[in-house]
Amino acid sequence: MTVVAFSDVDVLDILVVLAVAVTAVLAVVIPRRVSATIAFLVFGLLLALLWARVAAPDVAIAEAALGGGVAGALLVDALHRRQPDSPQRSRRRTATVTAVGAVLGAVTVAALVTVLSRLTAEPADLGPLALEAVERSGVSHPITAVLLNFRNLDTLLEIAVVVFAAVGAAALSRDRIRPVSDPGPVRRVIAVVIVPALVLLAGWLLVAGTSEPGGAFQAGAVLGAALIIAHLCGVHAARAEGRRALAIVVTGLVAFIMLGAIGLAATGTWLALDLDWAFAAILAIETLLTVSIGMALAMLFLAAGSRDEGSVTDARARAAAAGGAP
Amino acid sequence: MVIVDIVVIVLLAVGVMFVVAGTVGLLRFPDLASRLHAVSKADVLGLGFIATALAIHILATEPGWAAVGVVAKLALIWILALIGTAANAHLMAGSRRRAEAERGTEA
Amino acid sequence: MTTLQLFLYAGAFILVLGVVATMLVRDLIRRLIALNVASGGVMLLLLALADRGDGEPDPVPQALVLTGIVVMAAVTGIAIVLARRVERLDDDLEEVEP
Amino acid sequence: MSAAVSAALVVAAFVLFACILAGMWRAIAGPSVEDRLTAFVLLGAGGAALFIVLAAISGLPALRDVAIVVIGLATIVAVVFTRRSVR
Repeated sequence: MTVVAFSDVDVLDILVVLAVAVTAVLAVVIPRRVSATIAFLVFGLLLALLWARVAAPDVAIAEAALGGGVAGALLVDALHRRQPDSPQRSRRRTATVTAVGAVLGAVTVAALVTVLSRLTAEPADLGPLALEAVERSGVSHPITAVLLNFRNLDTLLEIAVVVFAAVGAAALSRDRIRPVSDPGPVRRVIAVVIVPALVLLAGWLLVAGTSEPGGAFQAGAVLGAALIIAHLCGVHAARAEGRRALAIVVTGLVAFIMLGAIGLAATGTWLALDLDWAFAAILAIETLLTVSIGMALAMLFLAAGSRDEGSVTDARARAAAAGGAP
Repeated sequence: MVIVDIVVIVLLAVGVMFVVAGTVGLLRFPDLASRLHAVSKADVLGLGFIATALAIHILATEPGWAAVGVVAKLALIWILALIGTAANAHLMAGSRRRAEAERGTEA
Repeated sequence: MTTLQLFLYAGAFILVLGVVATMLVRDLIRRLIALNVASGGVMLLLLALADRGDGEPDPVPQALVLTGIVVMAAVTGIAIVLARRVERLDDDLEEVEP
Repeated sequence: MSAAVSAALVVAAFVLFACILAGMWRAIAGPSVEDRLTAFVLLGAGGAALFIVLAAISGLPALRDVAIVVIGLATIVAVVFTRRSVR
């Protein structure tokens, strides 16, 4: 076995990869939920950094917007729940299971590394093909062209997943996070300054997506986070629940299916876009998707939000309220 | 040209120094309030210096409307950082104070 | 070792780490975090493969990863709702038969 | 870009990255949940600084958008975590 030599690797790349791997281990190994969640949030931020290093700024924006936004909010909100005691099992059995898992994992990593080391450094054929076809897609940013023209069936199904997740979560959960009635000065400032800035940012990402990194997913993620912040800062107009929100969420999916039907009528192929109106169609469907994704993510958060009767914090809060404390 | 470079490097160094100071405060200060005090001020000031350095740098190297757009983005980042970090510090400190008050009534 | 290999091996490690932890960890929220870590590993593999060669990165895997991130957020949301119901069910059971 | 400035940018990126990693210590050591979350939330400022420096180094202007997203969403963790203390 030869000595590993990093002759032509950027030092920053090595450091970022190491940091990502260490935070991944921490997020998985630490037994307390709070610490594991924080380690995972830092893992997300470092992943965004890593995506910047592998020339994927689109993914970096999406990671920052979802990992630090909606997904982070979901996990941080779950921190308020009482962590159930881990079932009492014999220490010996736990150690055995962990050891077997570690060995099997090591074998799998070795096998994967063996396969991956045979890969050539030559790019796959599909990439140049897609890059070449971008000028016939209606937009100039390759990733948007792939998402909303070449492979828009994937995107359609993805929207379906998001819509079903939002509807399913709303159906499964009986209670919702209630809007804040008296937000207080700090939250009012956030509602007045940060929320409009985030909505503006979502709009900018949406429009920028046709020619540079950005697009409906990033814009939708930012919009979803903005809706959550607005809801928790006393903006009643932005409630992502009830029939109105559901209608907005479903609109994106229905519009996408209709676009497919229009493509079938106009060009003879399901979901195909004609170059004459491709730009307008992509921008229109992206706008609807942004609103739909944002609303769906906010709905997910409101449904997943815990108002657990059994939680320690709530019990303490109720006791304090009963005692007349502020 | 050389003067611009020196200005950029000095601003960058000052900014990084403030961020380092904020991080040291986060690690070394004894309680939540003083840690919040250290980080919410020093880190944002450092970010401001770094953003100023990069703005001067881009205006000097690639003058034009694109550079003005970049400067506007950098300014937006700093304004968002000013408001967001201050709001965060308030929310966290308030949350801790209320938790302590409740613990006091329970005891 | 090249940058590509560094990223690929790290991606394989993070993927397997996440999958093994998803199977071994008992706490539902932590299991969800492990699943998210595994998805991070997959994304690193795909994006490292997309950035092979000297030219522009391959947009197809990048678009795949973008789709994956959004789907993963939706999965996380619905899994948290389910975890909450399961935990409440466990609590109720404990109350009935202590 | 002159050599001195680009070298300074690279050094700045390394130091900022070191600060982010050092801040993780507070996230792990705690002691209270607020301490841990504060460490993460305030990494937002350091992370945004790192992203704008990287944008200047690597010539990927989209990294400035990442910085705006990071700093714009930095409040959400605190807002969500403290939502119970508002009545």
